[in-house]
Amino acid sequence: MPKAHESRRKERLDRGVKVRSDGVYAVASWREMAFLLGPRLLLIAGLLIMPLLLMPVPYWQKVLTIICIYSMLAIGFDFLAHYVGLVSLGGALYIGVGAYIAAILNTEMGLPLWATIPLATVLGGGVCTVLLWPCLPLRGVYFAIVSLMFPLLAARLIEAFDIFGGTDGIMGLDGFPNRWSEMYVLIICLLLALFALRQLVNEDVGLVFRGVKDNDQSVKASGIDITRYKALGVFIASSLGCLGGACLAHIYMWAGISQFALDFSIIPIAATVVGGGGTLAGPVIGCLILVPISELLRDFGTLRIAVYALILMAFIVFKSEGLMSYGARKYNQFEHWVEI
Amino acid sequence: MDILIYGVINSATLALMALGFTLVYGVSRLPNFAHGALYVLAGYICWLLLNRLGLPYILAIALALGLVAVVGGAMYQLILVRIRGMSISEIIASYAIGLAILEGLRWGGLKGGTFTLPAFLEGSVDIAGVSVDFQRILVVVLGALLVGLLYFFVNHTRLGLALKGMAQDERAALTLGIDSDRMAVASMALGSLSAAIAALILLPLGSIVVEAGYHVLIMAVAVCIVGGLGSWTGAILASFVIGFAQILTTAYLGAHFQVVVAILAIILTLILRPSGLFGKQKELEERV
Amino acid sequence: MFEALGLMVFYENMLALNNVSLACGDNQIVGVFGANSAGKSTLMYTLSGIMEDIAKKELMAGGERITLRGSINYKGRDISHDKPSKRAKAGIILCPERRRIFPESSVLENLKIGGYLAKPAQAAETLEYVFKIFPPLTKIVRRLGGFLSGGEQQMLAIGRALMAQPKLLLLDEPLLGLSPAIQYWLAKSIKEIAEERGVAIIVAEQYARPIMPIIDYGYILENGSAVVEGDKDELMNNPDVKSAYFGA
Amino acid sequence: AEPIVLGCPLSTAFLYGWDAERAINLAVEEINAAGGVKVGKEMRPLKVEVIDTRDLEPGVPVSEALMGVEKLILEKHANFIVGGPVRSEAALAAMALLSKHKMISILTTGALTPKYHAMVGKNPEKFKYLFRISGEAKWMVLGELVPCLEDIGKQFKLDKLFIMVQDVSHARAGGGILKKVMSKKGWKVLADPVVYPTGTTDFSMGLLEAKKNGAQVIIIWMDMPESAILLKQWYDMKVPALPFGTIIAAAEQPGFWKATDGKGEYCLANVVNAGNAPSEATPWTMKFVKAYQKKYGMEPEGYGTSSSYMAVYVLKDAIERAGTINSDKVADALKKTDLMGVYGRIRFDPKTNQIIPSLDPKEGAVGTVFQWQAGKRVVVFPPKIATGKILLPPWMKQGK
Amino acid sequence: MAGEPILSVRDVNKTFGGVKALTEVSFDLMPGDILGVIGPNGSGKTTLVNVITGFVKADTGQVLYKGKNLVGTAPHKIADQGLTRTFQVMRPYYSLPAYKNLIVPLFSPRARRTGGWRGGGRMGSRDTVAVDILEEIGFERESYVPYKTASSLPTGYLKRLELARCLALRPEIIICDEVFSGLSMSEMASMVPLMEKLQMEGITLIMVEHRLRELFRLANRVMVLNFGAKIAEGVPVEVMADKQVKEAYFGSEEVFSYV
Ligand SMILES: Nc1ncnc2c1ncn2[C@@H]1O[C@H](COP(=O)(O)OP(=O)(O)OP(=O)(O)O)[C@@H](O)[C@H]1O
Ligand SMILES: Nc1ncnc2c1ncn2[C@@H]1O[C@H](COP(=O)(O)OP(=O)(O)OP(=O)(O)O)[C@@H](O)[C@H]1O
Ligand SMILES: [Mg+2]
Ligand SMILES: [Mg+2]
Repeated sequence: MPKAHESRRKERLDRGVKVRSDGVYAVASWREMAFLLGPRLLLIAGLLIMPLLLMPVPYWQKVLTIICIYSMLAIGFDFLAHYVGLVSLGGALYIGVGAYIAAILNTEMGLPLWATIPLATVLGGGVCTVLLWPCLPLRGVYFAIVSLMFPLLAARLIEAFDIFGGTDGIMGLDGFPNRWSEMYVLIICLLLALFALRQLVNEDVGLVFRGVKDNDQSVKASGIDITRYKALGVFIASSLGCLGGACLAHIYMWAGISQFALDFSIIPIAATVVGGGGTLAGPVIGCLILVPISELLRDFGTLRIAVYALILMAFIVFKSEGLMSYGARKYNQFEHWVEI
Repeated sequence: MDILIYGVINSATLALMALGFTLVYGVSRLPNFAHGALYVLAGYICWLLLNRLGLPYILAIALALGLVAVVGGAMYQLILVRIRGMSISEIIASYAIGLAILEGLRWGGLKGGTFTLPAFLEGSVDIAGVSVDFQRILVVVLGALLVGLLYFFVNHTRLGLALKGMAQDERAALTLGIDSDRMAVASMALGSLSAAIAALILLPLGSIVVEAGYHVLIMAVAVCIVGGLGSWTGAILASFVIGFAQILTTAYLGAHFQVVVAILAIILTLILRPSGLFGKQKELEERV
Repeated sequence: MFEALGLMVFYENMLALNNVSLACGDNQIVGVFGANSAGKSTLMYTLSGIMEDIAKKELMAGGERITLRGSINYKGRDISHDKPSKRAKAGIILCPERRRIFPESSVLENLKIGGYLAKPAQAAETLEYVFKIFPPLTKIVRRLGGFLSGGEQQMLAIGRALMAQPKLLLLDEPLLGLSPAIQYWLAKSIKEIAEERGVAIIVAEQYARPIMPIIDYGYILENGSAVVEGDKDELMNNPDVKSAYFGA
Repeated sequence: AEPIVLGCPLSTAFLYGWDAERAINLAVEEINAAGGVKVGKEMRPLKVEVIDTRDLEPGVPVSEALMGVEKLILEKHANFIVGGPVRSEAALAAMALLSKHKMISILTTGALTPKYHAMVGKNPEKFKYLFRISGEAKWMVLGELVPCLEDIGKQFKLDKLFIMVQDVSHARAGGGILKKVMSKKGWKVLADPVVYPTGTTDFSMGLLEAKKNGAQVIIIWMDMPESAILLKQWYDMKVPALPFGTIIAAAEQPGFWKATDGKGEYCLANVVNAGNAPSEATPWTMKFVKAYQKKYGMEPEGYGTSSSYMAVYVLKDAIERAGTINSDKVADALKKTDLMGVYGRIRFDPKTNQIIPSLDPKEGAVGTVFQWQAGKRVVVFPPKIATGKILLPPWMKQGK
Repeated sequence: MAGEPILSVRDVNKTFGGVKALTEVSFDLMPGDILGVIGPNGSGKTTLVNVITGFVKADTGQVLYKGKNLVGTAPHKIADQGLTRTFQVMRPYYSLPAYKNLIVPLFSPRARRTGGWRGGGRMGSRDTVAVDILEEIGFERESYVPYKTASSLPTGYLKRLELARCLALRPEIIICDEVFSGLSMSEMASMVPLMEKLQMEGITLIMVEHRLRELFRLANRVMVLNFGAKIAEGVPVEVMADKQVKEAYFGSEEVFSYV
């Protein structure tokens, strides 16, 4: 005997605007436009205004810049993992390479900060791509582990051969002229990266990336060279990381082997998981949550990391799909009970 | 000669460290990044039982093993079960658990290098002119024994086979009456048990420090992957590759290249054999 | 002995099974026929409980919402909410669509894993039986499941399901990718299995021709509803069925 | 009155973190109990803000420590930074940041790198706020270790040295220098330093080699806890050589005896600043050791203990002399510090802001070498403050 | 059209660690032909397809496509030259909607160069072209099916999607590995005209099949493999009459008459 509630089920319906905007239908009214653009504008405006709001608490402005750096890594990771199918645990490699290139260009060759950052982004992306090239045929965990090894190796090499300042690192980089430039460079880069990637994955090229992730054999059968696409993906992700690394180096006016540290690999992934993989914006939200939590917990002293880990776990367990996926669904869909 | 002997010992050590991780991953595709934490936890529990409660060593060992197995099982039952199959979330969640355990221990007082366990056997012998202490010989012997046991378990027992099935295709396993959740709990408990066994054999040689957790994790992951997922022969061979790579560099290149060479060995092996020494995953995935 | 009443399955808002009822007696062979996306696989998953599992996982990952309604009775017990492994223990074994072989295990190991629920003696006996109905398997016992050819995998999948000592065997498109000779043998063996081993069998197929002659009762699914049902002769004589499934 | 905030960026989960934390708290308690610090006419209490920088943990980037420092400055409104960052690399990295904020910082533990004060010396204007009150590696090797070894050599007629170091840069570099210097002094250094990666648990191969080559003194330059195992193995193998743990060795801790089950007997170790083990360096030394023991129930542990304690007093002294907490003024006052402290006369090098070391507490800051004897740490060097004599393990004497 | 063969396979051998999957297989394929390949399970049909399309490298032997040897060429380069295939074990992009599955081949260098399916890939939106192809192949345009995620599509549609992927590339040769299995009789009946139409358009086809009736209606030549070796080749009727074939493929008269 079916129980009373058994004759009902929860129905989920896309909101009208959503359906119309997914098709080619015109979206007319302001309300509908606002519905579609609202979240995006909120994110953009929020990030742009945030530094001003945080003016009374300069330390939190600093935290914001760090958030941006982690976000950069995180969207790179998300893109690579969920659109290209390469799970890279080597975020630290990108940060380190970016930081060192910026540091060398700045201290040895005397290039100004405005030149070193873009150069480090592009060159760094290139260097990382070349390094990872032989590993591109690897799949799944195998790629993940090899990419995890690279930053460890880089740090050890610098240490063993005592190059690039050895364990002391490179000191005496130019700092940003002021904290505003520091913050806005990062925020604007982050927003640009975010929306450019969004656009990319929705284009036809983006579909090829997703095809590579889903089923590379079929992509081959369609006459497309998967290695090139994988390399391109790695280049994009690592450039983002290198950009972050270069900025980090200039913010602290120093580059050193600890920029290859494991944290740079793990935290962006955690942020992606918390925020929701495959959404690109999710990782940013994840960083916006995780990094401040970690800062707030500083007062716990040694216990901090343990508490942090517990909070992280709670997020993963209770919203396993990720906040962004959950939020987007709630935003775009109605749910209600219907009789069967 | 000493290179040979200490190479073998080093390799056995690595194999022991990796065993639990390999078991869990090979058998239920669950990357247990809390492996290192469980290792340290086992040592610490044993130390507490021994020094705070004053239990006899054997009893302390038995209790510690049991407790850690329970912790491992509970970890799956309470947390990981909710994200089963989402591998990135699994990595992060288990890493977070490990972090919570390790940093919790650190906060709880596990700091500095004063926590040690007594060796099972004191003294040493000379083998071909090289003196080796009994505990290290024990590492090799117990390591071999444990590997043998686990190999038998995985390949020739009903439970082991069921675990293997579940790892490869959970839905297919379900249709055959294999209860995947229960199996995963079992494999986590077993994996934690082997982590604990490894800890209790190896820790008398060192001291119980939080950092060992991270070290053991990295080594375990490396051995497991280089060997090829789920392959026991591969894991053993990989321990030897990495173990000897380390000892040989120490002997001929200088020890500060040890880690460099080990990592290079890992990367190179994988570039040459993309699914590890004995893995077939790549070929299988690319079979059309 | 087995009865499903008013099964409904919603994938989100799409109705994939609409009020399907189906029964299967001891030793009976029941056929379920239907074109693409008629809902055959959905039905098989629902009967074996895999659907519950899929629904659970989807919910966890924030994907589609799958709603299941209806009841399934087996040997006088309501099993509609049992986990798949519990149903399997009770004897309901599914041989799923698209094979789902364990790719990293050898053929023999695949079969051994299949024998998880069997007693050792039963397992040994069934193993021999499997090799008897699928002679090609004997030559490839050591080969890894993932390297087998499509047809070999299909044989292995059915063999593996048999190893689990089914009392009710659910076969989803068992003929897919088999050569005519093996198809023919399989159809014969299905009959034999039902008769000699006392197993009730529900077969879902598109390709009705080899199966139709051996069934006791059959259903035709269309868009999720059972539109025609009847015993072998009734179905064979139904003109619509004939044209759709026998290319008359 | 408004308290003066001392910001302490420390890796509190590690010895070279909690040693400073405890010592700073002890000093601040004493000073506040005595009424506080006199700034101009006002008596202001001190307040300690500790932040965990985690910089000694593996896998944690230095930027984490730098964030901690910034948090102290920007959010906790620290007036002075005392303590860390602890890791050399982090301390170096923090220099730019600290001078950007014109923040006076006194390094009291960790960071041994000579590069630190070299950098200050090179850029005295920019880094004028940065001081270090604890020892640095170069002096420790040349000023303490080498003389102590020479002393041992003369006393027992030993001249065969074997060096084992940990695979970290300061240890490798230190081992190399030591080899060069001791060879020049006429010692036979038996091989290149043997390097062990952090976390090694087996030292038998190195010990065997030492034994084979007839080593008489083994220098152990390691800061990992596993060096306790080394001592155990040394004892079990009865290697006829005197073990000498230099610089931040596990052997400096009181807990070492237990960790080695007493097998660490005869091990020599360097505790960097006097006062970290009971001795009579200055009148203040035992007062400090006793106060510490009373508060924490054990003898001072890490090498940053006495220096961190003194840093607070030195700062107090400088503030009182400057009559303000303005960074520039206090920096100038600090430069003129001349105080008889726990570990000798405390003065800063006018160019490099580095504490001036000496073998005589009347002249400058002294370090201590002690030996484990029957479960106690007995100070054996420098002779001016020694409370006991160096003993050789029995199996060595028999060898002679 | 007695000209050059468009594809000719010469003495191809392939073993997988002791398993002889192909032994000395040779055949020629004329432009516009439909070649049927049949054989018992595990006889090497799919392996042959893999060798031709570069997914598996032949141990020895040659695969000549328009006179050029393809052995050793990467699969994507072979596909780029117009030699496409379906996968027996379907390999769609499971996370993409059915029609988006076709964007990938439509975006490929070949499709962009040649204009893709009926010249449509370059003009207009790829989405529309994709839906066109799907419609052609039996997805009702007005229904929701082309827009459903591939993972939720049933076997039959996935088989067709495989074929659609090949069409999108505007290939010269399509090798179909069991596209008919998984379709019901009536659906198969609707596919046959499509194949004929492709032939008319000048596309050469190799069809690996177990559904003989339909195959024989289409194919003008049939080749039989057994244990990796070719045992017969010729027009369907001849091959069916061959004794060896009967023995190896059908086993008994009973089965034969059943077919
Ligand atoms: N996970 C899912 N999400 C949404 N719709 C689904 C899902 N799985 C199946 N469907 C839909 O349910 C309907 C029935 O599918 P089902 O797989 O049962 O068909 P089938 O009869 O087995 O077809 P075939 O014979 O081709 O395998 C189809 O329209 C299919 O698209
Ligand atoms: N990569 C591989 N490694 C090992 N053996 C393989 C591999 N690929 C194929 N085989 C073996 O080669 C033989 C031929 O396989 P193939 O897939 O070509 O058969 P098929 O003729 O397509 O059969 P079916 O009709 O069942 O699809 C099979 O016995 C299979 O097990
Ligand atoms: Mg189906
Ligand atoms: Mg095939």
